[in-house]
Formats: sequence, structure tokens, C-alpha cells
Amino acid sequence: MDPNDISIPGDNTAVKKIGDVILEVRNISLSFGGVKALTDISFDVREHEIRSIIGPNGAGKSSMLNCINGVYQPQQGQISFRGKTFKHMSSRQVAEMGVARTFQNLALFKGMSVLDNIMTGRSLHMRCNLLQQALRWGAAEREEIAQREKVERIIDFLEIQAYRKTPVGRLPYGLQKRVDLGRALAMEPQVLLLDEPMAGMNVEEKQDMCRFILDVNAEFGTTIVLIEHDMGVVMDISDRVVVLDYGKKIGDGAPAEVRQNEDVIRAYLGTSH
Amino acid sequence: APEAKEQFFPLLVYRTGPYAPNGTPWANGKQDYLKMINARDGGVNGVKLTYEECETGYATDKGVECYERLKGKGATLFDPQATGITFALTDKVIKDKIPLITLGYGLAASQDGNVFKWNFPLMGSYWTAADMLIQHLAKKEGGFDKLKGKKIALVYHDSPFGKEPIPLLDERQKMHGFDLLKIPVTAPGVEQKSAWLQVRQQRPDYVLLWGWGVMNSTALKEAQATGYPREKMYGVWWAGAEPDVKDVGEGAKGYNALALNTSGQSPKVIQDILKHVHDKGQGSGPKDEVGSVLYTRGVIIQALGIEAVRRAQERFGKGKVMTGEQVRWGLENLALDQKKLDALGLGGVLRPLSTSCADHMGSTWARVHTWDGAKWNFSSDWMQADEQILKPMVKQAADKYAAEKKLERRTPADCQS
Amino acid sequence: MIYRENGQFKTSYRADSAILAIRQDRWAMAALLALAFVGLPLLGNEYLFRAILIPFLILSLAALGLNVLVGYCGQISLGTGAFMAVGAYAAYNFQVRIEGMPLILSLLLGGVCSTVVGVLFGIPSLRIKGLYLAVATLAAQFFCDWAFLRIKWFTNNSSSGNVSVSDLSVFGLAIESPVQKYLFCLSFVCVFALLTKNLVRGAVGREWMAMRDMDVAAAVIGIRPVYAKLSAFAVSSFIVGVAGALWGFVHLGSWEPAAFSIDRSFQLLFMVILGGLGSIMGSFFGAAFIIFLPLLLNQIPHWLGLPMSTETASHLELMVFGALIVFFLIKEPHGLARLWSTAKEKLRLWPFPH
Amino acid sequence: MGFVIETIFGGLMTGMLYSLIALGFVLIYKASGVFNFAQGAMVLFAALAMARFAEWIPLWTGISSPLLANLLAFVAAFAVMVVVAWGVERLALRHLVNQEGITLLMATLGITYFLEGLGQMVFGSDIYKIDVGMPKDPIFLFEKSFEGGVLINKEDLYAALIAAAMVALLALFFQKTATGRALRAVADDHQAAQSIGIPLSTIWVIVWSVAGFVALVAGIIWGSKLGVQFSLSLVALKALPVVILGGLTSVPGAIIGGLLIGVGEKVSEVYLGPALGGGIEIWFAYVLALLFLLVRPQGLFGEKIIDRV
Amino acid sequence: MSTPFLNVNGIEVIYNHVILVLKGVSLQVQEGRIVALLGGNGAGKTTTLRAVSNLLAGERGEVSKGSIELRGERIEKLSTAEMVNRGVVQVMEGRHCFAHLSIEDNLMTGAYTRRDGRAAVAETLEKVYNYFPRLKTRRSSQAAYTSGGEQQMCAIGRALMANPRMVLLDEPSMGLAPQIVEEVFEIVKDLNSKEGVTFLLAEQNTNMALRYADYGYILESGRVVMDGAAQALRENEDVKEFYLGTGGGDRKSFKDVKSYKRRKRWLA
Ligand SMILES: Nc1ncnc2c1ncn2[C@@H]1O[C@H](COP(=O)(O)OP(=O)(O)OP(=O)(O)O)[C@@H](O)[C@H]1O
Ligand SMILES: Nc1ncnc2c1ncn2[C@@H]1O[C@H](COP(=O)(O)OP(=O)(O)OP(=O)(O)O)[C@@H](O)[C@H]1O
Ligand SMILES: [Mg+2]
Ligand SMILES: [Mg+2]
Repeated sequence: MDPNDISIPGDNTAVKKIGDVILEVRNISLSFGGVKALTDISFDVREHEIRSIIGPNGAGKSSMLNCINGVYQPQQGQISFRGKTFKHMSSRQVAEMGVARTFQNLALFKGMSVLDNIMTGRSLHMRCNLLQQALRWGAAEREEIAQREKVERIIDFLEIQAYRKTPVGRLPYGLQKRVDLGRALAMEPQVLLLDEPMAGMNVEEKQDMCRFILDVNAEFGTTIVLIEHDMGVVMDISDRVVVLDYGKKIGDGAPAEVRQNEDVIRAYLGTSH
Repeated sequence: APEAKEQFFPLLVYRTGPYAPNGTPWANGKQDYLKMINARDGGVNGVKLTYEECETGYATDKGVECYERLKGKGATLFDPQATGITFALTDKVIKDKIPLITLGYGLAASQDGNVFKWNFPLMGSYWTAADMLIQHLAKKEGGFDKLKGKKIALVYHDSPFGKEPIPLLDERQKMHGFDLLKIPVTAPGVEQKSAWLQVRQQRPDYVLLWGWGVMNSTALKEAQATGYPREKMYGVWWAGAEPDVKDVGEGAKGYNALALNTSGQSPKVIQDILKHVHDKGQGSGPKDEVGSVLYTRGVIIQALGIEAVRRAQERFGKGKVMTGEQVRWGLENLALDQKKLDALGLGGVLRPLSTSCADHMGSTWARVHTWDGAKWNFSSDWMQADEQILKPMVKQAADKYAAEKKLERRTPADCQS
Repeated sequence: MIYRENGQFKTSYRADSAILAIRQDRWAMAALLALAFVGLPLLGNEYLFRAILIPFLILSLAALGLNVLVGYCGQISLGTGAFMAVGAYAAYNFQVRIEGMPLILSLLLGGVCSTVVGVLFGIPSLRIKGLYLAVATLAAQFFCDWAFLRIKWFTNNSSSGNVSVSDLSVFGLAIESPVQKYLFCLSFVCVFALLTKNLVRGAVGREWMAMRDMDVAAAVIGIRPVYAKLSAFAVSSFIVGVAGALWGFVHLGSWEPAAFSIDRSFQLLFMVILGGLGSIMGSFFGAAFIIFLPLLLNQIPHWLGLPMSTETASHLELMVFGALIVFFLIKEPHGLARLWSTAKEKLRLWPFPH
Repeated sequence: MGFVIETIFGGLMTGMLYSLIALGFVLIYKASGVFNFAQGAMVLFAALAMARFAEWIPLWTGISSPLLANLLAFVAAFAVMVVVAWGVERLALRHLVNQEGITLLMATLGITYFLEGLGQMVFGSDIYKIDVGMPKDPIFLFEKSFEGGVLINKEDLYAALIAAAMVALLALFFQKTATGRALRAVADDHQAAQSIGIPLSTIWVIVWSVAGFVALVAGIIWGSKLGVQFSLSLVALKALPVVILGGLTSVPGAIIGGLLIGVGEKVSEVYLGPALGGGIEIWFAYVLALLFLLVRPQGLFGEKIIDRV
Repeated sequence: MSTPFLNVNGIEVIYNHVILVLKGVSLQVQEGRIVALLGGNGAGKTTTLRAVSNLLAGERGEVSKGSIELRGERIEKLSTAEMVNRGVVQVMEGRHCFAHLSIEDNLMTGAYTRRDGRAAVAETLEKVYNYFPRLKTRRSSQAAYTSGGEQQMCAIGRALMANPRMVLLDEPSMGLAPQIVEEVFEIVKDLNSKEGVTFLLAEQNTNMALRYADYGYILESGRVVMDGAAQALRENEDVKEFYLGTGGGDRKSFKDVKSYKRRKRWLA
């Protein structure tokens, strides 16, 4: 796939090929003062797969993503991406390597329109300097329009055309979640980290969202790490699942396996599932 | 009916803001004098005097706006009442052909009328003030040679106003070999502890206070708190009025300051104001403020402005409304001898004054007065600045200015116009 | 019904992202420019130019610069006066120390010096945020006030610390009469407004806004906080510096540090917030409001023929001014620009209420 | 040596006086999330009221005892400050619930203008005197150990004691009482506070009244030092670095910040000032605060600035 | 029919003077019932709750038409605090914990309006900790540094601290683990049956909501499009299709459901 091209996902029913390990987390420990958010967590993510992280509230799922993102610096452990190992990374470096992310508590740019929010996702791909931009002549204008075209495709894909120019702050929650996804997609990531993308949505909307995720995964081969509390979603769409509890890993494997795991049932699922 | 003839006087004032306590009596004096001339004399040779106030708040940009506004209403003379505004207007008045009176403030160099055609620092500048203070100290010590080795501290308002006297003091320091400590106080001067800590550390023999507004009273209070004798403190004439000492009360006892003019209600001009204005209920301020130091200074400024108009009328036509250029000529040719002053009721309030093309200041006379806890009392004779020192300095500064601005010195012919 | 975009289809992204995408807006802008460049010079009097329009234009420019920093990048600054001062004194030094220095170049170099200082004082913003930063920027204000008062070199050894310039000219044309000065400032303002508009609707503008709205998220999508914040400081202080130089050179002609005091900083912040954070047009609205309102209030007693002493009038003026500020903030916390766009939105729907 | 001590002591005293004003800022910020630039104007307003009432009350009532007159004036001035607080809530804050910090800050600047205008109009713009019997003359300590002794300003000493007492009281109030907790909640999130039934209006009137009280005390102390006139409102500028150094949300921070800034600026001015040409204390205070903030962006004792995703 | 506990009568809500969001919403809540408010994103559920609790002003919104009555008393003009004093508390959407306060302090502020003594408050606190043991372990952490779910529990707990007669719950299940979701609803049922607390809950988790509610209203773009007993709604085909995801038989896997519909939209 041409990395600079986001094409409209078409009918793609080919069987998904799961590749090599793309992201590996080794012995990560993170604590805040007395609170141990993560203790010695290791797992890996393979290329093109959908990897879910589940666990009760406060288990450390979001913190895990924050470590991968470079927002938190774990006290121990390593993270390797495509075989390159690193301990401390700035968010920017992580982004440059092709890791994008959505947030649990919407972290959209409230004062900007939907279009601009998604355009910021393209920042990494914009090259013109300040002066060129000020004059908005030649290269700057061409670049702007080229990027705009890509963003428009994402907007079409997420079906939010009607809200292009609306400030995101005014959108209902569900649509904001979509914009958040759109912004991450605009980065053309190889790995997409989704933190509860479907919280606060009804079934219909969740179905839409699942479709988006599956399409992204299938069409662009984007690897997806998903945190979600809706077991229906997790069980249906993920390839493998990691279960965290109080910062410890208590399960890892295919959805069906995890579902049977005693620890997981006790700590998270409860008996009715 | 013949058109009513009116000479318009713009009054830039500050009755609000940090300097309002000082600005208000000043403004009232100016306004009352105008009212008095109208009431007593019916104007100047039949020309009625009109005026309009504009509040500047001591801020330069507001001052410029006021200037532009009042200029459009036919102003022929401005008294900006603030050093900053003076600087900003100095260039503008050249094109607009309106003279500026900066009595006792403004640029010292503008005394040189050959370069500063439109500026009139009548009666004194900060250089003359500084010079007179040093002379006074020398006299107290018993001669200039006794100043050698003495420590004199200049506690000054950290602004062009406060910095103006420094070149002259430097000059005098070189001549007499005293130590000059320069201690700036950040405007407006509400916090002076460190300044006075330095005074206490250095223990100067004298402190010259170059303050304005709240800085003066605060300085006196700090002096009291640090135990510095008030008797050794000498203020410029902007640091020697009632608002400066009023709320310090006893603590200011013994403090000295230059006086450019007398104060009190006894002079005839003040009596006239009381009679023709206040007694008719038209006073601009409270009655007991009439005749206070700054009030009287306002009266003098206004009086000199009006005398310039009168003088101009003598040349350009009695009973006519003067233009800015004509008023400027009047200011440049003031000749107020004792007789004239007496006739105006200003006898004793200020000394005779005459200006010329070369000298836009006229004579500069001042006395020292001392606060006794309730009122100001004169404690020295009239003094004058030393021309020998002043003249070359003024000339040099004026030349530098002229060079910067690419101005020619005025020709004798120009002086006649 | 007049203000409708019906029937105006945009066929390209270029057209869609044009500054004035709606035809009616383009007409209005053309009319405004015609009025500003041709109409006013023919109609206005000296007072209008010197006391109202020139300060209005220059302060609009400064507000524009500040808006980049506060409105777009979210870094509150109370040091604007200082950056103006740096621009003014630097331009002054270029002008007097280098023989034959073209005026425009001096002004721009003033802006460049201001940029350097701005970036320097912007560095703490990488760590300090919000109100803490706002107060910390006062360090710039007071330091610059002090430096220009104390370091004689900056004022070309003027004993009082006061400097002045005269005989301005551009390409051999004297900038002397009020109309000339006005047109000079107007050209500057138009050019800078256009350039700034381009910046804020381009990539860097989005980065600024992203920093402003949610800095952690911005970092995660690959925006470098250092670059985004410092570039905002740089652009902002450049514009503010040029405005400062114009204020000194064109408006005042002669100035002391007090001309760029902390009051100026507050005044500009007022303009930006009342006008509308993150809005180019807002800067102009704000400047107009803050400049015209006091003049208006000042004149009202005269017009009504109320006998009122200067003192009472000034106090009343202060009170009404303060009250109006609060009133407008309540009415529309997002500024006059937002009020304007709400009005336009209503106009678009008119005659239907919603 | 004696002089060093004296300088430091002077700095400490001045610092306490700054704290007194800083306290007003902290109070309102901590309890409503509003950075109240009007604090300076409130100090002026309160001092003007106090000075003028002390002048007028004997005229109106014929009371001749200065103590009684001062006391009555104090009560009257406080009443005026409560009315101000009520007006501020009623006319401004109430309509600005849930707005951004900077909007609120600007609103308080609007209030500043209003109060400055109103204060000068009602009470006059001349210099007035507050005389609550603060001693004006210095005392000298350690005259045996150091030449000239260590000079201490009695007035400052009293003022510092008063400031310390007020700070202690307020710190207790915030940490230990339910209302204190509610106030902190309001500062965090207006809407959530409303949603659980905290009556913002009442709370704000109370807080602004307390801030008015603090302003009154500050006004009296500064007013009896400086004389009551417009410049009093500018003293607030000196308190700003104190507030950020100590931490916007910390009552004890206002004290510690005040002491640090006070000593820092005096020592710098006295020992560094002459070499640099003097007048450095104002920016030095800010630079000092800035340097501290680089290490701790929330000030010494401020609550950590939260940004989480 | 007796006067309902809460009666919302044809209200319209406008944000920012121009954005009309509710276009005449009417609903009734009888005392001691659990009423669910359902609807897609942006339907106006939150807005309805805000209108009831009078939290609109801070969002620059206003009720421009219609009336709201609580036990027959008009309440549009009351402040939120007065509503709380009348026993109506809202749990705001998106948690809104007091970031700088500890979890326990957060909970304690909830009891601000209580006048029944410390002991009673302490008792309620214990009750809340019993409901949410997780909160007890995190009691001294600053709220901002707790996880999303913990904050949600905190927000719910805080409202319970007021000992309310009626709770307006806005998306209580959002961000909570399935086990906790169930617990929250159990708590709702518990309070409802044991203490007679009335609930009006806006929920996306239709399944859960209809399982516990007595009655439901479905909102769409600011209008009530359907209402009825929870049981009846659960049986309704449309509701099944769009809100429960079980239209036409069994639950479909998220993996392949609607894939055809998606394609269709695409082509259009
Ligand atoms: N403060 C506001 N200003 C302007 N519009 C708003 C505001 N709050 C909400 N809206 C608009 O009102 C409509 C209804 O929003 P509301 O939050 O009530 O929906 P909701 O049903 O609660 O949705 P969700 O399930 O996503 O929470 C939305 O279209 C939203 O864009
Ligand atoms: N910056 C921080 N400072 C202190 N504690 C933190 C911080 N971030 C997270 N924690 C703590 O770490 C633990 C894990 O939090 P995290 O947000 O990762 O949970 P989570 O698994 O995402 O839960 P949820 O499903 O509720 O979102 C929590 O107990 C939280 O309080
Ligand atoms: Mg989480
Ligand atoms: Mg909602």
C-alpha cells in the first residue's frame, strides 16, 4: 500500500494475514507515588491484528497506552517497535514511527472545526516553512490542498461531511469520538491505539464504529490495539485479548480462551457473561 | 452683532489616577485664574478667555489625543503638565505652530530658544533647580570647598523627569568633589524600602529628593522609619507642596524643598480669585486649597500664558484674537518687571521675568522652604542658578538635539518674526 | 435573505478554503478597503487621523500579534508592552546608528529584535502554563522597562531616556502629513493581517490551536510543543515589535519607556479578549472598542450639554468603561467577533428564527 | 554584618506586607477559580472608605474618641466591602459561571476600572490619612553587637504580625472546614459544584466579602504607610510575583512567597542594584519567581497543575 | 392519574440564542419509578436533564418554551442549588469530578446540603464505599489521577451523598467495566426499591436501561419519538433493530452486522 494514499475501503473479503510482531512490550512497570498502575507487564502485538486490552476500572489499561505513546515514562521495562527497542521516547518520536491514538476522555481540540482537527493529524506530513505558509503561495498552497484532499477522504469515510466546519465542541459525544478517530487516521498510522472508542454509544453507533475499525484494519492493514468495556465488541472483533487487573496481567490469548479463564471471570466479566 | 472674540485655552489636566492629588490643585489654579480674568477684567483687552479641560491621567498617549482634540478647537498655547507628554508634543508643535509652556519642568535644553523655537521652560528647569540646591547646600556648609568629600544622595523618580538633573549634578560633582549617589525609585514609588536601606547604609550627608506624587510622601515616611533626619532632605519644587507632606504630618517636620513661588492666600492675585470667583460660588475646587503651592503655580502658569497673549496683542493688535505664532512671540518677549507684576497682583508671588529669543526660560529664581509640621516657611533667600555652568551645558545639549533633528539655529531675522 | 450562500457552490478545495468564501463577504471587504484607502483620506480631518485612526491601526496590529499568542496558541502574555518597546527602541537604533537606513527596513528589523526577545521570554512557556505564565511574562515587561530606562546605549545616550525620530520617508516620499502616516500604517496593517490570516489557517496555525486546546493530545499526534509555542512567540512578538516601532515612529514621534508600560500590555490583552480570542477580525473589533469607547464616553457629556466637571466625567468614564467591559464579557464571552458571527448566522436564517 | 541582617529583616517585613495583598488573590482564586485583578482596586476602595469614614463619622455623630471613630469607620468600610462583594456577584460573576479563566480575569479588570472610578468619585481623589495609631518611629536592636544596631520598623513589625495571624486563620479555614472544601470544589468546576447543590451565589458573596475584609486590612496597613490615594491600587503589582511563587492556590504559600520575594528583592537591590544602575528590584522579583517556576511550575505550595489524558 | 413527581411539558431549549436543540419535549416521571431516556448521540438527552436540573445557564442555554414542574411546582426559575435542596441531583455526563480534591473530599462535598448531622453523613459515606469498594482503596488520591471508571464511580457516589429523592443519571455506564455497570444498575434498583428514590436516567446502554427501568422515552433530534412501558419497548421491533441490536432474531456479531448497509450507504 502506498503509505501516502488513503483510498476508500472497498469490498475486501480476503482472509486477513497476520504478520510478525510489530510492537512488543516487555516488563513494563509504572507507579505513581504509592499507586502501582502497571507491574511487570509484557505482551506483543502482531502486524495487522486487532489486539484488545480489557480489565476492570483502574486496571492500568489507559496507562499502558500512555507508556507506549511516550506520555508516561515507565520506571522499568522496554517497548520495541518493529524490532527497535527504546526506553524513553518523546511523543513526537512515537508519532513519527507511525503510532496514532485516540483518547478515553475526548482530547479533541475544542476550539477548532472538525476539518481542522483532522487536518492537525496531517501535521507530520507537512513540510512548508513558516514564511511559505504566511505567503500561501505555490508549494504551500499545493501542499495544503493535497492534504485537504486526503482529509476529505477520511471525512467521507467516517460520514461526517455535514459537520466539516462545525466546531467540535458543539458536536454530540458520539460524533466527537468519530472525529477523534478521524484525527488518528489522518496520521496514516501503522499502529492505532484506541482507548474506549465506543463508550457512550448505542448499539447502532457501536456497529458503525466497529465497521470503521474493521475497515481500517482490513483495508490499510493497520494494526489495532483496542481498549473496550463492551464484551460483545471485544469478543467479536479482536484477534487476541490481554487482560489486566490491578496493574497485573491475568490473561492473554484468543477471545474464546480468555472468556473461559477463571481469573478473568472473577476479576472482570462477572458470572453472567 | 460683531463676532464675539474669544481666546481659547486648552487645559490638559489629571484629576484622576496616581498623580491626581498633585494634579488637581494645579488644574484648579489655572482654571480659577482664567475665570478671574474674565470676571475682573472682562478678558484681555476685550477678548474673552475660554477654556476646555481634557483629562490626561498623566499618560502620554492620552495627552497626545487631548492635544489633537483641543488643537482642533483653536488652541494657541499648551501646558502639558507632564514630562512625558512634553516630549511627545515637542515635535508636533513645530508643525502645528503652537507654543508649549513647561514651567519648571520639561527639557532643560529647551531653554535655548534658538533651537527650541516653540518650547518655553519658563522660570526654571531641572538643571536650574539642581544647581540652586547644590548652591544652597554649599552655603549651609560654608562654601563650595566644604562640599569636598561630602556624600549627596539623589533619590529620584525613575523616569525622564527624575533623570533630568543628573547631567548637572555630575558637572557639579566634578567641580566640587562631592560624592553623588544615585538611587532610583521605580514609579510610582510606593515601595522604597531598599532605596532607604541604601541611604541608611551609605549615610549620605544630604538627600536630594526628585519625586512626584506618592513618591514624595512615601520617601518622607521611609526616612522617618529609617531615622534619616528630615532636615537633611531637600526636594525639588515638585516635591515641595502640601500633598507631599500633608499626611506625613509631624514626620515631615524639618523637610526642605525648593519653592518656585510663594503660597498662602495673602497675595493680591489670590485675593482677587477669592473675590471674583470663589465668593461667587464659581471656584473649581475647595476654598481652602486656594493659594496652596501647586494651586499658586497653576495660577502663575496661566497668568504667564495670558500675559503672553497681552504682550502679543501689543504688537499684533489690541483686542484681537492671537494665533499660536503670535502667542509664541508674546512668550518670547515677556517683560514682566516688578511694576507690572504688582499691577497684576503677582508681586511677591514670583520674581520679575523677561524672556528673549535666545532665552526661553527668563530668569530663574527660587527659595527653599521648610515644613514645620503645619505649613511651609521660607528658609532661604531668593537664589539663582549659575549661568556660567548652565549656559555651556544648555548650548551643548541644544546643539546635540539640533544635530539629531537636522535643525538649523534660528537666524536673528527669525527672532524678529 | 440577503445574506445567503445559496447557489454559491464551491468546486474546489481552494475556493472552499478561501479567506472570504462567500460572495457577500467579498463585496463587503472590497467596500471596506475602498473606504479605508480612498474614502477616509478624502473625508477625514486631522484629529480623526492623528488621534483616532492611526492609534487604532497600530494598536490593532499589536492586538493582532498578541492574538496569535493568546488567542491562537493559548499562551497568555502580559509582556506585550515590552515587546512593543523592544521593537520601537531597536528600530530607533537602526535608524539613528546606520546612515541611510530605509525606514521600512528599520521597522522590520525592530520586529526581528523583538522576535528574539520574544522567543527568549517564551522559553519558560515550555514549562509554565496558564496564569502562572501570564504573571511570569510580567518579568519581560518590567525588565524591558528597566533596561530602556537604565541602559544608555539603547537611547543613544539621551540623558533623560527619551528618544525621538523625525523626517520619516519611504522611497523618497515623506511620511509627514496625517493622511500619509495613516496610509502608511494602513498598508502595514493590511499586509500583516493577510499574512497572519494565512498563517492561522495553515498548518502552523492549526498546530498553535492544537497546543492551545489540548497540549498532550497535540504532542501525541506529532506536534512539537517547543516548535509550536516558540513559533507563536516569534510570530507574535515580530508583529507586536513592528507595531511598537510604528507606535514610536509614526504615532508618538518621541517616546520614553512609559509609552510601553504595563498599562499598554493590559490594554492590548483587553482588545484581544473583548474582540475575540483566535479571530483576526476580533483584533480589530477589540482595538476599535477600546480606543473609540473612552473617546465617545468622554464626549457624551459635552454633546448632551451636561454640566460636569472633568473630574466627575473621568470617574464616570472609568466606571462606564469598566461596566461595559463586564457587560460585553457576559453578553458574549468569546468576544465581539463571535457576536458578529452569531449575527451573521441569524442573518443567514432570516426571516426564520432558528 | 548588622546591615546584612537589617536588609534581610527589612525584606522579610516588606514581604509580609506583600503577603497581605497576595492573600486576597489566593483567597478568591482558591475559592472560585477567578484570578482577581481587582484586588488592588479593592484595597484602594476599602482604604478610601476607611479613611473617609474615619473623617466623616466624627463630623456626623460628634464622636470625639479617635479609637471609637476608627472602629466605627472600620465597620462601615467593611459593610461597604460586603456591598461591593454582593454587587460583583450579582452583576458580574453570576453571569459568568463556567467561563474560562481568562474571561473571568478580564471581567475582574473591568471591575477594577469600575471600582477605581466609583471609589474616587464617592470618596475623592486627594490624599487621605489613615491613623490607627501605628507607631512610626524605628527601634534599634543589638546595638551592642553591631555598630548602629539593627534598625527595625515597628509599624512593619505589627503589620507582619497581623498578616501572619490572618494567614493562619484562613489556612485553617480552607483545610479543615466543610465550607472550605466546598470552596475548593467551586474553584475546580463551577458546574459540578452547582450540580451537587453548592449555592455559587452565596458562596461568592461570602468569599468576596472575606477578600474585601483582607483588602480592608491590607488597605489600612498600606494606607497608614503610604497615605490613601490612587497609587495604593498599584501595590497589587508587587504582590503578583508573590502569588505565583507561593502558588496560586496556597494560603501559606502567600506568606512564604512573600518572605522570599521580600528578601530577594531587597538584597538584590541593595547589593546588586548599585552595580546595575539601580531600580532592579521590581523585575528581580519577577525573575526570581520565574526561576522558581521553572523548577516547580505550580509554585512552591500550589496544587499541581493537572493535565492528563 | 396523580400529579407526576416530575412533569416536563413541551420544552424547547436553545443554546447560544441560535441553536435550537429540544423541540418540544414532554415527559412525566412518577414518584418512585425508574424512567429511562434513550436516544442516539445528539438526541438531546443531556440537554433535557440539564433543563430539569437548571444547569443550562453555564452552557449558555435556556428553556425558551414550555414548563417543568416538580410535584406541581414550577421550577424553571430555580437555581440548581435549590433543586438539590428539593432532593433532585444530577450526575453529570463526563464525570466532572473536582480534580484537585481527593476522592473522599469529592464525596464529602456531595453532602454539602445535608443538615442531618455528621453521623448520618458518615453513614452514607460508608454506604457509598460499600457500593464502590474501589473508591475506598483510592479514597485519598486526587480525583484527577484516578482512572476514568473510578471517576465515574466517584461522580455517582457524590450524588448519592446528598441523600436525594430523585437522581438524574446521565450515562452512568459510560466507561465502566461490565461488572460495575451491572452493579450500578443494581444500586439504582436497590435505592429505588428500598428507599423509594426516583430515577431519570439517560443511557446509551439500552439493553441495561430497559431491563431496569419501568418506563422509557426515546428521543430523536430533540423530539420524543416513542414512549412506553419498558417491557413494551423491549418488544418493539424498531427498538430491537436500532437500540438493542437484536432485530430479526439473535444478536448479530459486531464483525459482520450491517456490513451490507454500510456498503449501501457508500454507494449512495
Ligand atoms: N453547549 C452547547 N452549545 C451548543 N450546542 C450544544 C451544546 N450542548 C449540546 N449542544 C447540541 O445539542 C444537541 C443535543 O446534545 P445533547 O448533549 O443533549 O445530546 P445527548 O443526547 O446527550 O447525546 P450523547 O448521547 O452524545 O451524550 C447536540 O446536537 C449538541 O451538538
Ligand atoms: N498520572 C497519574 N497519577 C497518579 N495515578 C495515576 C495516574 N494515571 C493513572 N493513575 C492510576 O493508575 C491506575 C490505572 O489507571 P488507568 O487510567 O490506566 O486505568 P484504566 O485501566 O484505563 O481504567 P478505566 O477503565 O477506568 O479507564 C488508576 O488507579 C489510576 O488512579
Ligand atoms: Mg482508561
Ligand atoms: Mg449526553
